This record gives sequence, structure tokens and C-alpha cells, in this order.
Amino acid sequence: MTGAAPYLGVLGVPLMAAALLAIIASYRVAARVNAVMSLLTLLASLSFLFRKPAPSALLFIDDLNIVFIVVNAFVGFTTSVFSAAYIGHEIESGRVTTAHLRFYHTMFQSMMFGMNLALVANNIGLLWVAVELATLSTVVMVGLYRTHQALEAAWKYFILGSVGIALALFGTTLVYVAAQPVLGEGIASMEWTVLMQHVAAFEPDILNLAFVFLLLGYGTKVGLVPVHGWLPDAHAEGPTPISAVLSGLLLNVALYAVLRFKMLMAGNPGAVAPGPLMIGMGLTSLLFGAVMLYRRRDIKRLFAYSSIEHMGIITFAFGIGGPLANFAGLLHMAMHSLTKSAIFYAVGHVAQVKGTQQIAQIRGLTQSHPVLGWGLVLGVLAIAGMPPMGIFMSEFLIVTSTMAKNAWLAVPLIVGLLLGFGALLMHLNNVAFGEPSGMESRRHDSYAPLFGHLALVLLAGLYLPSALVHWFQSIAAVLG
Amino acid sequence: MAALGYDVAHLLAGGMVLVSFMLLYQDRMGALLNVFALHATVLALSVAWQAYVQDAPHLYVTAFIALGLKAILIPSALRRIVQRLDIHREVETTVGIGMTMLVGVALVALSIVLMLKVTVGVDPLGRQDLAFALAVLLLGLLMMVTRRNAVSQVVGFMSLENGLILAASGARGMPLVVEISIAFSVLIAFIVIGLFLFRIRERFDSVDVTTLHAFRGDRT
Amino acid sequence: MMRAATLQIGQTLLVLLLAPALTGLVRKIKSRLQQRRGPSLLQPYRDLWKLVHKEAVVAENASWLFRVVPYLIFAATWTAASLVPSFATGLPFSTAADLLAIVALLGSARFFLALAGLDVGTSFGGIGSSREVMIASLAEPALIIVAFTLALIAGSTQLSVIAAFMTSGEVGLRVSLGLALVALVIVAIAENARIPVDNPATHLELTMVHEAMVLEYSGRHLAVIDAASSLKLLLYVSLIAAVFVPWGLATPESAPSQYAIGIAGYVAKVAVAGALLAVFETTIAKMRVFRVPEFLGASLMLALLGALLMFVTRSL
Amino acid sequence: MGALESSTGTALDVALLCIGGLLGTGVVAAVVARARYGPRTIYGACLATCAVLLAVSLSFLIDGAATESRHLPIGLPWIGMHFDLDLLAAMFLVIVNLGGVSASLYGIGADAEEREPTRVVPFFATFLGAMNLVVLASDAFTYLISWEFMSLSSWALVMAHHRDDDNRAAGYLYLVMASFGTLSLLLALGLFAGPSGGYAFAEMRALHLEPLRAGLVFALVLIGCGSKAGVVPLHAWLPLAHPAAPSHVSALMSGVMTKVAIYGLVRIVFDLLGPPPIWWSVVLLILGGVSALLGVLYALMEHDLKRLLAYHTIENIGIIVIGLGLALAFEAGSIGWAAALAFVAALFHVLNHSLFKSLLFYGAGAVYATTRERDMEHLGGLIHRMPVTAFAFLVGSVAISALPPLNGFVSEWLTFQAILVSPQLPAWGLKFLIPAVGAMLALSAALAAACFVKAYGATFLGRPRSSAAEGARETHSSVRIALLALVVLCVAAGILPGYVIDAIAQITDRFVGGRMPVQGAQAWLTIVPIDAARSSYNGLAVFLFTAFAASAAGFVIRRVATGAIRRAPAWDCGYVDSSSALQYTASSFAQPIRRVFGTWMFRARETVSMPRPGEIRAAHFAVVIRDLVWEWLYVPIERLVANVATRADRIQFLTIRQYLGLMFVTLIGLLSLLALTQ
Repeated sequence: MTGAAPYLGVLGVPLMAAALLAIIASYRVAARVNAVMSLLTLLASLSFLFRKPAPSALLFIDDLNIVFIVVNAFVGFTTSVFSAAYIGHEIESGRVTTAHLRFYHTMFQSMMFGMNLALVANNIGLLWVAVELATLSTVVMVGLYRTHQALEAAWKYFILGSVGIALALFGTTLVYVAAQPVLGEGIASMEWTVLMQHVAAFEPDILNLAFVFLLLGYGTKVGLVPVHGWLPDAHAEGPTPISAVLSGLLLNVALYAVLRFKMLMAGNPGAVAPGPLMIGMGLTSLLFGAVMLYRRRDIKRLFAYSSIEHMGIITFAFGIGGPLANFAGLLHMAMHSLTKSAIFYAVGHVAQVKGTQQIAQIRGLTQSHPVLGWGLVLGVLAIAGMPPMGIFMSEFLIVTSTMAKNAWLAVPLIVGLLLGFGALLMHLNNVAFGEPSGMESRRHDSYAPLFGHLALVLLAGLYLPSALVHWFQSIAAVLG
Repeated sequence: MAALGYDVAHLLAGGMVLVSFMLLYQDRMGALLNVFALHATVLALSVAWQAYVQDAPHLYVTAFIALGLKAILIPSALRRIVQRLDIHREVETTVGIGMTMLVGVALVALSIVLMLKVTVGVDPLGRQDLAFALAVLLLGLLMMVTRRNAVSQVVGFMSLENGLILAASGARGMPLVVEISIAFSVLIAFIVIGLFLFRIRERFDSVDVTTLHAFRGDRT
Repeated sequence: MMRAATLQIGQTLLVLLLAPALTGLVRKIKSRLQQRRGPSLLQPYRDLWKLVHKEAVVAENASWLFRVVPYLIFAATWTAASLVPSFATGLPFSTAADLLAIVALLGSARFFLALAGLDVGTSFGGIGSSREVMIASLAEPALIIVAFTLALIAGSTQLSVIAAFMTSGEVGLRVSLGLALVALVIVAIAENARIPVDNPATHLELTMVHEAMVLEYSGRHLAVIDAASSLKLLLYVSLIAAVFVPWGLATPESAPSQYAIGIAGYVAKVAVAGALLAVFETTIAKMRVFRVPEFLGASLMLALLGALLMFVTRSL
Repeated sequence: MGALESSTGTALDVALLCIGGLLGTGVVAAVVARARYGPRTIYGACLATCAVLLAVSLSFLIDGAATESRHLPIGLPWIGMHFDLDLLAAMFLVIVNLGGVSASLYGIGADAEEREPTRVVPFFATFLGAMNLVVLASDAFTYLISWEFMSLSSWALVMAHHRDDDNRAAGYLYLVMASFGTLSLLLALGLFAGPSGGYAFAEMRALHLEPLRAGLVFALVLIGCGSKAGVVPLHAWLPLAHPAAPSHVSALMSGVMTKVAIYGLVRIVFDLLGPPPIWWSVVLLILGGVSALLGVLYALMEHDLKRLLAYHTIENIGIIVIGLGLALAFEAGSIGWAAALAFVAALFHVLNHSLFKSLLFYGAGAVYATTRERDMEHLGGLIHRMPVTAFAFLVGSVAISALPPLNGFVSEWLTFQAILVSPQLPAWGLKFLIPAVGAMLALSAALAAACFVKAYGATFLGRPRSSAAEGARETHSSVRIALLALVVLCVAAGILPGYVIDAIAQITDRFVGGRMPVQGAQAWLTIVPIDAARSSYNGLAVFLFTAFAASAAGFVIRRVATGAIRRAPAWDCGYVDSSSALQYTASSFAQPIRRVFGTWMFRARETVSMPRPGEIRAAHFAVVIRDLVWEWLYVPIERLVANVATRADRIQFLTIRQYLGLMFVTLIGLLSLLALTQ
């Protein structure tokens, strides 16, 4: 494809890695290769910060997707490091075989490829295909353990995801149909760059219809209520590194798609504002997710629901719109990716040392495993929006910008936040404190990914580099 | 010529909606699969026709895939699964067939109203194509929702996806249709393999009904 | 200035000397009313004299607090008593504390007395303190609210100002004032452990309050406490006198003859009050301890009513 | 605002540096706390830093220096962090760091008893830092972030002894209530700033809100700060959380953190929000009166020593709120001098309460440290074994019972003086309300005295009720230093109130538009709130005369008569020496008052089961006390959430087909919406 060269870094590397990992037998080597390749991808993505390649027919880079790519590559890298430590133990405990792991690594990279492709895609059709690819590769990883629950979760994810993707495709087709009279036939009518320029002239009604399908379709991947069904089980039953990337990355990619189409809608005066829809689904997800936290038994499912909650918050923020809220949404998105993946790293180790994911059987972590325990406490407090972590800042901005737009909307928002906080704290209270119970097995892991993420979140809460701020602000302005 | 082209396209697309209704109506597994084969064939025809009227040769590929894969390969595979896993023969429904049909009619009405109102600027060919496509899509979804039986749900999904292909092919000059239809075929292949691999006997709900809630972490 | 100081000292000593006499007077009249001769007026002085010369018997596990408290009580009460205008107003020391402060001073005295009751750790001491604080927790607010009423009438919480204001004609008859008087009298009865709230002359376990607290005291400690309680009685009498019958009060500026009148008038008022108290005590019966809250609650309500009337009717 | 930024000052910078130091100390502490002398070193560092802060703020306050400002480019981008140091802030800095110094002293002494210093020391330092930060913050974001950080670190301290289930429950309730408060403050400030979105206090001060919006902000701020300060009915967490923490932290939470909450209330209501309407004062007065009365009644029903103290915090907060309410009322009635009087009374009581409440908590902590016992029913006779603690606690008790000549009395006396001015107010509602509130205040004062007779008597007097109490030993020297230092301060503030009042009085002008007469000028250090003819009080004279009278009496008697003492068994109406179980217990002491007030307010029920003659079983006596606020406000909410959660949980267990159904219905819904709307 023309002008694809600059993108080789973020696309070629994972693809190559996938191929390479498919043939490496030793899982130790594979794990290292995996990490190295992810690091390369990260560097490649960082290069975009300095040199923005010109948009080609299929691929392009603008301020918006750089954010996502960088976050994506970074969390992908840290996860690959974490996964190296994680799978070793899985092998020891005999939950997976080396053959599975070969498969696992391959799929990990192809998923990274899919997500990066979706992010750099300049073409709504290509975007769709890429998201589909990412979904399929995660599906098989969710089913990795071959337990009944794992298979069931994978299956549920697969079916719901497919239907969602189908809806998204119909929406995509409609967008093309809307564009075609203006831009004529052919590839041009599916290019973001072109669409954005001419969207004003499109038939608004078709756009509205299209957005409904797109919101539901990609919203399924985002995990918005009521199309969230697959999310909790997929997080709970898959290997923890996958839970981390699911929450930290895949949801973002889907959200990215929604955002793009929202921008498209915003560009057309005649189209209904997508804001109310997103606000509605966002609030629903927030409240629902928050309420669902209370009755959880499984610690990974718990945090899966918290992801639903936070995706709701982010969607809500973008629904509110305006430079401030968009800024807050982006910030919250980044913070959530970092924090939630950090939490899953911690949870992964916890599940391994305690030999269970049942919240009821995990007690007094700060007593039995201080580093891990306090790491988890920090993570949970951060995700619950406690200062001085970054999420406090983004939530502050979201609430205040909401007040500025429409004060009454802030009330359900606040209620949701409080409900979610109460539930998380309730579980944290028992997991992290009290008399230790359950297995006492000790392992010395590298907690670097966990605390690295937390450190970043803390830093962001205290000080955002002005360059970053201006950059985010420019994006926020674009988002409208 | 244009008029003829329009009429045939209309006929075929409408035919698909009709076949979707037939799908809804079936209560025997075997018959269901046959009707689906028909559904796929009609799709293939209409795609081919679109290829002809838009003289977009790449669409023939799509048509061919539709015919070969969905009209022949998959139905036969499903038949084998049905025999292999001795899934008992009749289709269990959650809502009565009649009720389903009524809802279906409502859905078709909805989609046509919506489409015709929305797609004013589009050329008539695309318009009714889209309208019918949406109808087929919704009917497929309806089928997935109302059928308990795994195989018939797969069929529902495939008919839904036929609707998508119909829409894509109807959108004049839409690129990537082939790629997309291929991607979808992969998807469906996955599903069918899944059915086969994971021994999904009765329903999507669970890989294995007996273990559905027993070990689930979150049973309160 | 000099003269004011001497007057102040004079009043301070006067109350101290007069206090036991009042107690004696009340006893005398009571026994007369009960067809007895009764002890002489000087008996209280003799008792005090006798007590201070006895060696003090202190319970084994009594703490230092137990031995300090009597003096604290005495001091606090004496301070309070010397702040209330007896025969003259506007004395220098009177600026040191207003009516509220006087009430609070009595509160301090009671606080320590109740502690002393608990110090030895006997059951009777407990009974006494517990009942005492229960009574006080109602009587003290009543007193403070009475103070509100007076303050609103006279536009000041300074007793000498109030007294001076009362002598000036512009008071007239007020409902609030009447209510305040009734409340004040009830409080005075309760605070001084008189019938019907308590009986100063009983040692029946079930009825006694004040006596139960001081049960463990003997010798000079008991003497000091007795002195304090008679001082308290005098204090209340002079308080009521100063506010409700303030006539004949002298001021630092007035002529010496005025002081003589003032003192004579004061003694007369005290005597009358003592007589009234004795009559009242003999005519009424002691009430059960758990009826006391209602009795005091009544005074609280009366006081509040009076204060409310003032708040609503008057704007200073 | 630009003007503010330009004027920067040294005192503020020093303060900020110290705060940074405290936060840093917290981080360091996390590492070194395990070391043998680690905790003491950390406490020492905190002590030094707080001392510096204290000195700086005190000198600032006494000079009545001009406001200093700083703007740091951290925190929220394009707003940054604003810090102001004005007289109000300085005064609260003094309070915070007085607490900090004494608490650190206590910590040095008590660190021997702390089993897990790693769970205490780091958060202790950050807690101090956060409280200081709140006082200095001068934009919405900085204020909220430090506010919530304060809650967070204090929560960690409450969880220090996390093995005890009650503590965990307390910690949970505490943090949830805290973030509830923070969120409502967030709403308040967001509403305040409005669309313009100027979050610096300077900008907010310039805004003029329309009445409705201002009222909403007021209500939300009241909820936010009230829940932290423990105003009824948002107090439920306080008596659980404060005692759960280590004692010096309890002291900080009760004595200082609640004051920081009051600071927030004052800052926003008196400073930022415009002139108040009359109804704000009505709300404050009612809440204050109820808190004062309910708080002390709760305390009377309580016989856990530390919890009793916590309930008294609620009472004193009530008194403070009454003062603030009066100040608002007078401000609304534009009687500046009276407003100043009430305001000073409130702030004076803030100072006093922080002093004697810390003192009392240290005492309780010392008792707990040696006896491991918080239940007064198992204590007693400690005055013999820990004389210094007993003496200090006695002074604290007198002070908190508002008895002259100590400091507690002065501030309540000032409040009463303010109440007596209120007939001048035009509003009729207040004419009825204020005397009622005054009565409540008087009642709560009297009851407080009763309560502390109970507490002191049961804990320190009488005979030991348990072996633990028998074996009690006097506490560590540095703890004793802390105690005595506070004793001195309580007495000083009691007998020389004039100077304190003058220090506070400089603040009032800016906030309530009025000023009290200068007290330092009065003869004999008398304090004259309004004018001499109105009322006056001279703590020093009363103190001196009382002291003189007492010692004179003692001296004279010993001289002219005898000083002989004979130790003998207790007389007790001739009953032979009974077991220590027969002495009055705390609950039996409170029984008469419980009968008077408790029966209708707490549904207190006593059940006695006497064995019939010849029956061989112990007689049994039980008191059941119900907390109606809890049952009517908190339990329903809890139930509601539980129900919703349980119902919603079904959705977790839908089958794939049903999830598809959800998707389908949503799709159809949206489509038909689209079909209908155009």
C-alpha cells in the first residue's frame, strides 16, 4: 500500500513478531522476544511524536490517534513484561502448556497489530476489519485455559462481539452511502481525512442512522451498558495479562472508533448531536457498573465492572463535549488505562500467590504480602479517584465542566462515583486488611510494571507537562 | 435497462426478506438449513446482479463466496454437526412462531419507513436495497434472540450477515466489500468450528449446560 | 478607690461571717415551728469551731483530690458570694464576674464536690454525686435562663448594674420578672439541698443527696464544706434580695450613714428570707428523688417562658 | 488575582517548605519506620517542622501581617496551585500545628506501644502536611485535593489497627462519608464557579451569585464541611472512627481535623460567598443547637472513654456552629460589632476545644496504653497510680465542662453574651429561635459537666475495677510533657483571655464587617466584650482570689486548729468494707439522667432479671440504647443500596441469548426513536 513505509514500525513489528513467535518453541525465549518486540513498537510509536508522516489512502496519523497509539504501545510493552513473569508461574502451576503459550504470544502480537492498525487506519472499512482482527485474537486468548468457564466466556465474547461488529459494519456502510453522493464512488468516500473535510455536505439523516449502529456496534466493544454482556466474564476467565490489555487498550480502541464518528457527526450541522446519546449510555454504564460492584465474588470480575464504570465516565465526558470536558475525557482515558492495567498486574500476582480469585478467600494482603498489598491499595484508591492520583484530577475536571454545561447532570454523576467508591472500598477493606487468610506462598516478582504505572499516575495527578497539556487541549478542541 | 435493473434488484432484495420470513417460520432443523441455503443463494444472485448493473466485477467474488460458502459448504457442515452431535430435530423457540412473525412484520415496516425517510439523496437502487438489507438484518437478529437452539442461532447470525453483504453490495461502488465479506466468512468459519469443537449441543448459553453456573465465580 | 476597696473587703468578710448565722436562724425557726426550743443561733459557729479542732479521718484509698476539694469548694463559693451585692453595689471586685460567671463558679464548686463523692469509691458517695449532677443539669440551665431574663430587663449581666436598674423606677411590674422569681426560688431550693428536693438533716440512704456526697468527710474538711454550703445559701438569698428587693443598697459614692442603712437592710432581708424558708420547709413534704426532675423541669420551663417573653417584647 | 500573585511573602514560603518537608517525611517514614529508632526520629522531625510552622504562623498572626500569596505551576494545568496566608489561615495554622507539636511529643513517648509503626508513622506525617495544606489552599482544586488527601491519610491511620473488625468497619464508613463530603464540596465549588469556571478563591470572591445559587452552594458546603466536622445528623462516622485510630491521631482528628472542617465552612461562607440572607443563620443555629445537645447526651450514654470524648467533639462543634450562626445572623442584620463578638466567640472556642480535646485524648491514650482498656466500667482508682495524667485529665475535664476559671468557660461566656444581644435583630423567627438555642447551650454545658464527673470519677477515682487498672503505671515522660504543656495553655487561655481575643479580633473586620473593643487596654486584664456596663469578666482575678481563699483557709485552719489526719476504712454509713464491684459504675452514675432524657431520645430501656430466692443464678441487668439518627437515616440508605445491588446482580447471569435480547431491544428502541423524532 502506498506510503505505508512510516507505519512499518507500529504495524510491521507486531506482525513480524507474531510470525516469529509462532515458530519459537521455548516460552522463556518467546516471552523475552515478546517484550523486546513490544518495546520496539513503543519506540516506533514514540517516533510519531517527533515526525508525523503524511496521511496515505489507508493510514494516517493525527494528534488524536497519536495519544491512543502511544498509550497502546506503552501498556502493551509493560504488559508483555508483566506477562513474562506471569506465564512462568502459570507453566509451573501447570495451567497452560508450552504449546498454548506459543499460541498465546502469537495472538498477543497479532492483537497489538490489530489495535495499532485500527488506530492508524485512515479508512472506516479498514478500521472495522482491524477491530475485528483484534477481537478475534483476544477471543482465543480469553479461551486459553480451556476450562469450562474460560470457553464459555470466550464464546460469549465471540458471539456478542460478532453481532456488535455486524452492526458496526452496517453503520459503516451507511456512512459510505451518505458520503457517496458527495465524494463519488470509491475509496475516497471512506477516508477519514476526506470525510472530515466534506462531512458538512452529507445527508444528515443517514448519518444519524449510521451513528446509532456505530454507537451500538463499537459500543459493544467499549463495554457500554446494555451491550456490555461479554466484558466481565472475558476479563475474569482469561489470563490476567489479557484482562489488563482488554481493559487498558481494547476498550480504548473501540472508544476511539466511537470518538472518530462522533467528530464526524459534530462536523455536520444537520445531524443530531451525538452528545445526548453518549451521555445517556455513559451515565447508564457508570451507575450500572457501580451498582454491580457490590455483589462481586471474583476479584477480576470486580475490576472488569469497574472498567465498565470508567468507560461510562469517559463516554459521558466526551458526550458533554467542549474543550474542558474532552480534555478531561482524554486524561481520564489515559489514567484509566494505566491504573486499571496496574491493578490487573497486582491482581494477577495476588491470584497466583493466593491461588484463588475468590475475594472471600483473600484477606489481609497488606499483612501477608506488604508490597503487593499496598500496591493493590494504591491502585484501587487511584481508580476510585483518590488524590493525589491523576484520576482525581480528571474527575474534578469532568464534574466541574459538567456543572458548567448542565449542573443537574452532575448529580447522577456524583451518585455513581460515590456508589462505585463505596463498593470498591468495601472489597478493598477485606482484601487488603484484616487477619491474613489463605495461602501464604511467596514469590519475588518484578513489580516494576505495577509501580511504574502507579508512579506515572501519581505524577500526572501532581504535575502535567505543559507540552502534554497543550497537545491534549488541541485534540480536545478538534473533538468539538 | 435501468428500469429492468431496478426491478430485478428490487425483486431479489425483496426475495431475501421473504426468505428471512421463511427462516423465521421453520420449526424443523433440516428444513431450516435448506431455507438458509436458499437465502444465501438469493443473496448470491442479488450481489451478482449488483455486480452486473454497477459493472463492478469484484462483487462477483463476493457473490461467489456467498454461493459457495454459505449456500453449499456451511449448510452441509451444519447438517453433519446436527447428525454428529445428535441435536434433536425441532427448533425450540422462546416466543411462538406466530408472535415472531408479527414482530418480524413490524420490524420490516420499521426498517422500510426509516430507510425511505432517511435516504432521500441516495439513488433508488441503493435506497430499497438498504431498506431490505436493514429488514433482513433485524430479522436475523430477531431469530437469534428468539431461538434457543445453537444451530438455528448460527443460521440467524448468518442471515443477519447476509443482510450486511446485501447492503454493502447495494451501496454503489463501495470499496473493500470483498475484503469485508471474506472477513465475515472467516468469522462464520470460526463460529461453525466453535460449534463443532466445543460440542455445543443445545444452546449458545453455555459451552456445557451442566457447568454453567456451578463454578462461576459470581454466583450469589 | 481606697474606700471602694475597703467596702469590697468589708462585704467579702460580712458574707463569710453572716453565713452560719443564717443557717442557724433557719434551724431555730424550724424547730420553733416544730414545737422545739432548738439550738441557739450561734450553734453553727460552735460546730465549725469544734470540727476544725478535730483530727480529720480520711478513708484509706482517698486521693489527694479528696483532701483538696473542700478548700476548692469553699473558695469558689466564697468568691461567688462576695461577688453578689449584699449591702452595696458597684464594688470594684464586682466587675470581675457577672451573673453568668457566678452561676458557673457555683458550677465549679459542685463539679468538685461530685468528684469528691466518687473518690472513696463507696456506693453512697456514688448515689449522692449521681443525683446531685442530675439535679444540677436541670437547675443550672434554669438559672442561666433566669440570668437571660434579668440581663434583658436591665440590659446587663452585671449584678450591681441590674440591682441599680431595679431600684430605678423604670422597671415596673413584668410577667417575666415574676416567672424569673419563681424559677429562681425553685433553683435556690434545689441547689441548697432544701426540702422538698433534699433534706439537709437526714442520713436516710434513699433520700439524701448532698449529705451522701460528704458522708466520708470529717473534721476540718467537713467544717469547710459546711461553711461553703451555708455561704451558698446566703449567696442565693442575697442574690434574690439584690435583684427583687434592691432597696437600701449603698454605692461607693454614698455617705457612711448610707452604708449603715444598707447593712441593716441587708441583715433584715436575710432574716426575713430565712424565716420564709423555714416556714416553707416545715409546711411541705420531701418529694421522691425521681419527682425532682419534673419539679426542676417546671422551673426551667418557667424561666424559658420568661426569657422568650423578654426576647419578643423587648429590643435593647 | 494578578495583584495577589505579585505580592508574595516569606512567611508563606517558609510554611510551604515546611509542609513539603512534612509530606517528604511521610515518604521517608515509609522506609525507615521499621528501624529501631525510626519512629522516634520521624516524630522528632514532625515535631520540629510543626514547631517552625507554629512559630511562623503565630508571629504572622500577632503582627497582623498583610496577606501573602503564592502561585505554584503544579497541579491542575492552566490553573496551578494558589496559596494564601491571611490572618484567618494563620490562626488555623496555629491550631493545627499546636496539635501537631503535642501529638508528635505524644508519639515519641507512645511509640513503644505501637506494634506496627509502619502503618502509623508515614501517614501521621502526611496527615499533618495535608491539614496545613488545606488551610493555605486558595483555589478550588488545591483545596479539594488537600482536603481529600487529609481524609485519605487519616483513613489510613484509622486502619492502622486493621485486625479489629470494628476498626475496619469504622474506616469504611469514615472514608465513604468523607468522599461524600468531598463530592458535595466539589459540587458546591463547581456551582459557585459556574460556567465562567474561575477556580481561584480570589476570582470566586469577586463573583456575586444570585440568591438561589448562593443558597445551594451554602447548603452543599454545609453538608461537605459538616460531615467532616461531625454536625448532627452527619456525625455517625465520627464516634466510630476517631477512637479507632491511635490515641494521638484521635486527638488530631478530634481536636484539629474537625477544626479544619470549620475553617472550610468559615472560609467559604464568610469569606467567599457574599452577604448572607437570614435563613442561613437559622439553619446553622438549629444544627448547632441540636449537635450540642445530642452530642453530650450520646456521651452520657457512652462508657467507652475515647468514644465518649469523640461524642463531646460533636457537642463542641455544635457550640462553635452556634457561634458562627449568631455571627451570620448579626451580619445579616448588619450589626457588625455583635457579629464580631459571636465570630470571636466561635473561633475562640475552636482554639479552646483543640487544646482540651487533645489533652483529654492524650490522657485517655495514656490510660489505654498502660491498661489496654477503654471501657470505663473496668477502670478506676488511676489517680493513685498515674497522678500526672490524672491531674492533667482533671484540668481538661474542668475546661471542657466550661467551668471558670479555665478557657472553656470564656468562649461559652462570650457566646452567651452574643446571644443576649440578639433581641436587636429585626427577624422575628430569630427572636424565638435564639433563646431556645441559648437554653440548649446552657443545658448542654450543664450536662457536659455531669458527663465529665462521670468520666473522671469512673476512670481515675474510686477503687480499681479490674486487675488491669490495679497494675496501671504512669505514662512516658514526653507524654507527660505534652499533657502538662496543654494544661498550661488551657489555664493561660482561661485567665488571660484578653490577649487571645485581641489576636482573633483582628480577623473579624474582613469577614463580618465589625470589630470587638481592644481588650489589652482594659484595666486589670478584665475582658469587656461590649461595654463595661453590659458585662465583664476577669479570669485572672477570679483565679487569684479563689486560689488565695483556698490556700488561706487551709493555712489558717492548720495554724489556729489542727492539721492532724488519720487514715481509716471508709465510713460508708457503717457498712463493712465492700468489694470494689459495689461502687457506682459509669452507667449507674448516668442512670438518673438517662431516665430524664434517654427514655425518649434514645429509647433507652432497662431490663432487670432477678433470681427468685433460692435460685442459683446471677441477677442480670441490661440497658438497651438505640440511636435513632442511625436507624432513620443511615440504615434505610444502606438497605436501599443493598436491594438495588441484589436486584441488578441478576444481569450478571443472563444467558448469551438474553444479552442479545438486550442489544436487540436497545437497537429497536433507538431506531424507533429515530423514526419518530424526525
